[in-house]
Amino acid sequence: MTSNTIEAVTAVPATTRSRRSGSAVLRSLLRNPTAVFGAVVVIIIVLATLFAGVIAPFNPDAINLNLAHAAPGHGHLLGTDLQGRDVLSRLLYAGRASLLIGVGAVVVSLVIGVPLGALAGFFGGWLDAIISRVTDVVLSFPVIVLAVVAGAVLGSGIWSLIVLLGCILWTTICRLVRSIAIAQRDADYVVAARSLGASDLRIIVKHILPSTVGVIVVNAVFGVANVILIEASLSFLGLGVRPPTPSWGNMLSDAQSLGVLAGQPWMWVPPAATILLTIVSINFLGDGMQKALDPRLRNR
Amino acid sequence: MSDGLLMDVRHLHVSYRARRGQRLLAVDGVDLAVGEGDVLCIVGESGSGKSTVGKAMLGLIPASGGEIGFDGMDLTTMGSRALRKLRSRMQMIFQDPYASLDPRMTIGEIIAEPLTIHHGGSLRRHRERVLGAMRDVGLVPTLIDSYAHELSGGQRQRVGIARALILEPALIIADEPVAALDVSIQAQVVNLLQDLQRTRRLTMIVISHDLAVVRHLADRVAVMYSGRIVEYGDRVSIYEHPSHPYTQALLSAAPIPVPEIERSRERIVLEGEPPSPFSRPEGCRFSSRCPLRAALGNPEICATDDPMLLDVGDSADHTAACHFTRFAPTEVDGDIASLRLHPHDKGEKEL
Amino acid sequence: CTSGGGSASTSSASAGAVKAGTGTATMAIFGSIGPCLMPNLTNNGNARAVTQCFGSSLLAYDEKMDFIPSLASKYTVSSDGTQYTFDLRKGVKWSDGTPFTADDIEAAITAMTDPQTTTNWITYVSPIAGTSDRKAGKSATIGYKKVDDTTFTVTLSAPNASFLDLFGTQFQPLPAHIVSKIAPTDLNTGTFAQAPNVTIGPFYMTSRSGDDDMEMARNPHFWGGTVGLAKLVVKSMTETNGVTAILAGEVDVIPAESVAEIAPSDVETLSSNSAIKVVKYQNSTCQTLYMNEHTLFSDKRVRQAVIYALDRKGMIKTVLDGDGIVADSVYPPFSKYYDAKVITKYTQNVKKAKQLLSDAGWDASKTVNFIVPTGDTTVTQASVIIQQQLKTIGMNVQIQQVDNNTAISRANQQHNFDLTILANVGVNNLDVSRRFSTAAWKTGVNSGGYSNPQLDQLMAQAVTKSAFSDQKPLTDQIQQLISQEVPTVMLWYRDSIAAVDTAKVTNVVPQRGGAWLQAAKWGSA
Amino acid sequence: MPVLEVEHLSVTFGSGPDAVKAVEDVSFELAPGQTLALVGESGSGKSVTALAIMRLLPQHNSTVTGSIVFDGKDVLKLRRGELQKVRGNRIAMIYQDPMTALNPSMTVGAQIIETMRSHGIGTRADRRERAAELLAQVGLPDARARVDAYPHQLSGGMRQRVMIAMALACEPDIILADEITTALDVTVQAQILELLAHLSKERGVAVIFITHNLAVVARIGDVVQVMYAGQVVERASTSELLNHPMVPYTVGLLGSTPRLDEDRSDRLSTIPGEPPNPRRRPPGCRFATRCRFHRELCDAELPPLVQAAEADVPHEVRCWGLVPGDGTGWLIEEKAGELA
Amino acid sequence: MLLRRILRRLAIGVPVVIGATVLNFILVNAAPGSPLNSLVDPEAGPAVRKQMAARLGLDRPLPLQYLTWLWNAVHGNLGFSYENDRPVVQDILERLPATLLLAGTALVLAYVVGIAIGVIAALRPYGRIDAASSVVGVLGISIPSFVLGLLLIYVFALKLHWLPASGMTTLGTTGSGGLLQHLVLPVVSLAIFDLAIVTRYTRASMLEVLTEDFIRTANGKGLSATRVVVRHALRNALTPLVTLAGLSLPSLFGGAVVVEVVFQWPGMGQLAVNSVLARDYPTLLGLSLVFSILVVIGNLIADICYTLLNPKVRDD
Ligand SMILES: Nc1ncnc2c1ncn2[C@@H]1O[C@H](COP(=O)(O)OP(=O)(O)OP(=O)(O)O)[C@@H](O)[C@H]1O
Ligand SMILES: Nc1ncnc2c1ncn2[C@@H]1O[C@H](COP(=O)(O)OP(=O)(O)OP(=O)(O)O)[C@@H](O)[C@H]1O
Ligand SMILES: [Mg+2]
Ligand SMILES: [Mg+2]
Repeated sequence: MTSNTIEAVTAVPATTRSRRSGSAVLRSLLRNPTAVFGAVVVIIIVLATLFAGVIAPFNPDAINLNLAHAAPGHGHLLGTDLQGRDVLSRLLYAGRASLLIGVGAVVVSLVIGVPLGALAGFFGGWLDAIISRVTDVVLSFPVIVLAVVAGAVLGSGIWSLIVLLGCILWTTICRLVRSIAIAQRDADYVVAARSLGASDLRIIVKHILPSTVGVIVVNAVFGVANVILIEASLSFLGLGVRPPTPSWGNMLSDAQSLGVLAGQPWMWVPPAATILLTIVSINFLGDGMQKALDPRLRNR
Repeated sequence: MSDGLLMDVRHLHVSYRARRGQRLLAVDGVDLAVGEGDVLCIVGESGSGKSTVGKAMLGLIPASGGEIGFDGMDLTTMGSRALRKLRSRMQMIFQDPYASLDPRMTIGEIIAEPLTIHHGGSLRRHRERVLGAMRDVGLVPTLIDSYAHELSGGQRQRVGIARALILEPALIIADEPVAALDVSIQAQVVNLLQDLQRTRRLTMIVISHDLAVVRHLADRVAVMYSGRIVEYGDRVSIYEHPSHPYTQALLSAAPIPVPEIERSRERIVLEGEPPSPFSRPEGCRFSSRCPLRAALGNPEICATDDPMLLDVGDSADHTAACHFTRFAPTEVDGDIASLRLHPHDKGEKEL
Repeated sequence: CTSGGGSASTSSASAGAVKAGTGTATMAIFGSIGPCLMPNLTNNGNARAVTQCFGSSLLAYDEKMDFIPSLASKYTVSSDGTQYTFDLRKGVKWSDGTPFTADDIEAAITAMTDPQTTTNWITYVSPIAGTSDRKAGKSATIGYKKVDDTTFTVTLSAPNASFLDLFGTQFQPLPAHIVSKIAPTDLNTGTFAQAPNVTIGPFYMTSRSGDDDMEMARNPHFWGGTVGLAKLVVKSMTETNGVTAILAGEVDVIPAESVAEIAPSDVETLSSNSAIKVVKYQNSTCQTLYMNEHTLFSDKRVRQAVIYALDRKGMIKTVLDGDGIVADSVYPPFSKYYDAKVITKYTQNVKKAKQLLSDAGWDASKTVNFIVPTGDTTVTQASVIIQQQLKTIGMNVQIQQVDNNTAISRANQQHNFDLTILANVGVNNLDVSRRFSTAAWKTGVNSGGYSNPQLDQLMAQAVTKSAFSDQKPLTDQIQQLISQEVPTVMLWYRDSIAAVDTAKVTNVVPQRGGAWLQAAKWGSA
Repeated sequence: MPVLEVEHLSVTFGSGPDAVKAVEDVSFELAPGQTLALVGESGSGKSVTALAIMRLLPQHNSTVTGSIVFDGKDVLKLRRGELQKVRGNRIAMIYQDPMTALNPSMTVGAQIIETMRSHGIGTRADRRERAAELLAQVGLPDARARVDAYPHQLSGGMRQRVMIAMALACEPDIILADEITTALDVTVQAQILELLAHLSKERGVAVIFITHNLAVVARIGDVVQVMYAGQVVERASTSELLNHPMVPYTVGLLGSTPRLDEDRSDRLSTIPGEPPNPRRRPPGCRFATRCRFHRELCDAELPPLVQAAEADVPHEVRCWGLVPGDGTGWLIEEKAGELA
Repeated sequence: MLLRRILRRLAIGVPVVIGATVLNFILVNAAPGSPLNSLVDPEAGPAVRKQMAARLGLDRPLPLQYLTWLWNAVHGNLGFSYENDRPVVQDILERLPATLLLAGTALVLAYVVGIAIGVIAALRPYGRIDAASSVVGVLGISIPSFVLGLLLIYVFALKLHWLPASGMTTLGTTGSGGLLQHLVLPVVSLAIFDLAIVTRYTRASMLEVLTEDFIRTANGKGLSATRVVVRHALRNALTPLVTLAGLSLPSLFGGAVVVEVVFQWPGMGQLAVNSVLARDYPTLLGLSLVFSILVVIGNLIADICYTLLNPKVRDD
């Protein structure tokens, strides 16, 4: 209801500083220590993977059958894997695939889910009914079936994984956006916009969608983390990124043999730790972003 | 006062789809005519359909019956595209200034939105006009990049007004424009509305339940009860000679900041609740709570016949929908007649 | 009348030392077992370990891969190589006490050739006259004749060199007194098929729920001597779980008999546990890299370049942890047909590989689409090595991992690949035409479509010879030609690796060739 | 003997530079049967004062100092168990927003009964009966059936009445009514004011009535206390204060209220500007920046709350212009001419 | 009222179920590969292949195959599994309880424990328990379930010998021998992700509800702290969680696939993997039927809970 508490009496700061939202978002982020931590780590990881070519001590695909599954040492900082490839180099390159899939799949899911959710929520009626049923159908689909089929039809490349996971994950975002759209479609400021003569499209784009941004960001962040994990699970079932391309998931899936798990931890601990660190950082960043993107929370 | 009719509403019916497929008849046959440059205030019971009438007049909710004439055109038969165009000529000011401003847009963007909708372009292109509008409503230009939550209530309402004015509309409908505001700000906004109305010869329809504010703003007043207009007239007639028993009850219940008057004033206390909008009684909607009817010994006609708006007779177009109101001054029991609000007399008597 | 076979006295399966204990053992099978446990009729590779416990064959192999008696005490072959007469061991009984007779042989042949049953092992009996027609639904008399209760004769439509390898050592009789009462449609899937409780092997099934908790009890009438274990439990699980389970003491035996095997990386883990004995033995399953003749590999030099590019020894060392041997010949080294003298042995030689490629005018810009089936980690690991090693000679190989089913379709039906890896489950047998004959491109597993009329002819000839001395010159030519032509790159013969919890089960000694578990000899510790 | 004595009550939210002093040094007492009206605009600290008395302010970010003596004990020092016995039972509060102050997932009856049960009033059956009676008492039509209604099934006015019934359930000594009529129709408002007046008259219930509507105060208050920016700026009996407002803020407030009983004058008089940011309140008079009469002193030093010099009845004011003394009291002279 | 709501929900479910099976059928058929590949040995030759295809009805046009399946399914007959050659119904019924047990226990664990931790964390925000729970929460959403599962097996089964490594019952025992011990590790691996999410949501939801005015009202009435938290705060905080729970069900079934493989749990997850890999169409369609019905039922239950928790919805 009317929150005539703090805001109502807060005198207006005579603002002269730049209020462009881009820089305001950034400033708010920078003021949030956990978000800064998250951002720094994410940036480091992204840079490390982007410049893997420069940093990595070895060619990630180069096998060395004479130095297979060697413990750290021998010039291999993190040891080698089952085919004698340098774990550190692979770890660096693996970030490319994992992050690309994570971000890519989330982008696909947003591209599908956001408009559908907004349309369903805003217009309701039969459109909503159809979209909701389709969502149910997709939700009731075992990921594994799609993974196999997509792997067989499209090939288990990075791009097909992106499309595949995007096509599965849009349902969550669709539902979320839909529920927000339902809540917002009768909000006063939407009625206000309509009374100004705004078309439905404009209302959706200018008013409904911006109000979903916070949720979308959080969900997207979770989504990236989730996709990295799903890719790992698919790799475990042999359906992940195609070798020899490394991904954190398929590196990790080497641990599916007990021998590696117990005896050769250098093969799976680094990717596991990297996934953990990445997801934690992305989460921190996401929380910060959510705050920063909402002008009402930004300066708290 | 009026040169011609700008808004001419006839037999307006509006219904909402309610639960279980029922239809809720929120507005049940309303006729209103507003002349150019006039200020019409709609008062009435909460839930009587005031806001609904306002929204329907702007075409924000579809009318289920009747005609809404605006400057000679009928809004009810108009296509949505044409209607959207027409919106530039009629604007709305909302009750809750905070809720009606998109929290993610800056003040500048909000005020510029009507321009961008109807003329394209972005805030940058319309900056000058936006600043002009802000000046007009007394907002300092530095606020242009602020967000709604950073503003005070009065400033927020000014933003809403600036947004409504920027296209220089012919008609403004304000739904409870000051209800959410602080006492000291309320006066500022009321003054602002009044000034703007006068300098621009705006036609205004103000919906409010604050009878004091209405008395300050209105040229004409419509009193609504349960989806209908029960009394209509110019300000003076309504406040000096309220005819409908509901109007009388309303005026008697509104407080006045003078303890001596307040403590001794007798109020008409209404028993019960207004009829459900799903099932309204056959006859007069007010009959079950009507003190006049009780005083008259519950005449049958009130329960069987729905009264029409009829001339009260004391001035031009002062009408009321009551079977007995025309007789009230003469035939009604003295008790009720004395309840009529003549605060000055009464206050002076007490003092 | 030429005759082969051995005397009834050298019974290999019986072991007098075994005492009838009361012990139970649990055996893990990797992968699903499928419903049908009828010998000859099950279509599931993983079921073999179980059906072996239920059945016995007519003949068996000894260490030198020569035939020795089993259910049959003796066999004779007619001089034209078309008539085989078997003398059955006397006094053999089914687990319910019913005597074993030649009728049980007929029952099994009839069941397999009934048009309403399906079997992958039709080749066991298809050399017998009339079987193909019967299977195709035409009325036909089958070349089977019962001489008396313990003697029968089968007539082949043509001489067949691998008949004894298949019919002799793989085919198993079915109990006529039971099977005759089962409708043909139920033979694959009926109650009896799913849980055969009358068997001739060391165990018969007592209870079964789905894939799990199959329980077998000792066959009191087992012809091969006393069965050591009173009870044998079978459970299907994945590799990791099997290894975990045996370490956790939940499983006692992992018999290297399923399609998937103990991962090399787990061998060390298992060995480090003192109670667990890891048993390795050679196996005839050949992991093969197929090259598609119809796309990029029609040139022999290119195929040779591929084999020169690969370090198969290195692969075996890393991928199999050394537990395997390089496949030089179509015949595994322990086969009697194997002859090291006639074959070309390839070792990695990158320079030569490059030379061959450039001689062949290889277009380095071409991408080679390498279809790799998932499921077996040794294959996926090897594929990466292959890709890298081919890269060093300038072949741009792109791996595409697909599930096994897709891989099979693409290799055998659609021929839509450039390179692929598939396993050839070997049977000791001189006939390799399904892998290399021109016709087998469409009908067999000559997935790359290699075609060589000379080889076709040699293979066709060899099949008709029944005496080893007649066969040898031909098989020598066959293996020589194949090793020169490199129609496929045979990567390795992988050792089968079994694991036994010696604290629970004793005397698990699988036989070479991967054929026999010899579960009858197992005892409880 | 007052039932409630509030002395030097201050409430601060947060700490450090962003701390908000919501209530500053507020003292007052309340006699049985008395109605104290707290007026002032939004954010002036009215609700916080009431919540402090109930000890309902969020513990983690608020600091309360001073004392609130009820029944011989300082409420601020009560332990949780003792506090539970006072709350709802001896002191009851009716909250500002009836839309959100009721639990949406419980029937209103259950919410009323719950109060009685937690204070051990009546038997199970009694309580239900009494809940229905209470609802009838506050004028809820069809009260017996409404016991089982959920809040969303009632209109705003009905919900407000349910809140009142809930507050009355344990027959408290003090009722704190926080803007209970703001959301209501004038006709319903009238009913509720009537009910409260009745309670204080008949049962001697003391009421703190919070509002920003001076017209409502005229009807209900015995004493009016005007708050501005966390402080009491003026206090007097209702008729004294409304008839002879002294502090410029109160005067402005009255002046800007449109009056039902007067036909429109040309413009409403207004108070320019807005209240100070609570985080950065000026050191001097809080109203100084908006005050037509302000002088240097006002910016420099905070005026004390003192008895107005020229009033013959109790009338406390906080304004340098009204304090007689060196260089102060300039309004006393002007007052007669300017403000009346 | 409620009944009508349920019936309507179920009616809405019909197209979902049909849609799911159609989509499934189209997709598996779009993929290369054939059930014959795993049924017929490649070396057995085309004749055997053809015979098998005819036997399974694979030689008929696809739409006809699907319609036949649907027709039979409507009559309660889900056909015979190609792989197992048993009635699909039997296969599924054998495995459904295992999966329901696993997923159900995980769901209960995730929600009961998650809600409990979330509430405690919300009552003392930024306290020690809150911090600990958020660390666990972060771990929970960052570790793939198969890694966690294997680690758990390694530690608790192989090193400590506290719990069995795999399977659902102890071998050789009948009935539910050792079921509880077998359940622990898989359930933990499966539940941890949802537990983390639920904790997070509960905490947020509780923090929000605790600032609501009606909580202040409840405190102002002199209720005990427990009553305020449980009766007033928790109940209202649960509403958003119900929606979440409705979404959890399908995702738990999805997650169960991996966990079932890791722990050798004889549930539908493994069946699903196997049937896809083997292109066992009848089993696959049967499973997709069951999954979609479970989703519909999950939605329905969530909807009913939502209705029960939220009197506002109940009226509409
Ligand atoms: N969107 C809607 N859907 C269904 N019913 C509605 C809707 N909006 C309003 N109503 C109902 O229509 C009737 C008239 O509502 P309206 O908002 O016009 O009243 P009002 O006179 O403006 O009241 P208030 O003074 O409280 O603002 C009421 O009974 C209300 O409950
Ligand atoms: N929980 C809180 N945390 C921080 N600041 C608060 C809190 N509650 C109130 N305040 C601040 O305390 C000040 C006084 O608020 P209060 O609610 O008492 O105002 P009020 O006089 O009741 O106003 P209204 O008429 O709007 O109800 C305001 O500045 C408000 O922002
Ligand atoms: Mg309204
Ligand atoms: Mg307040």
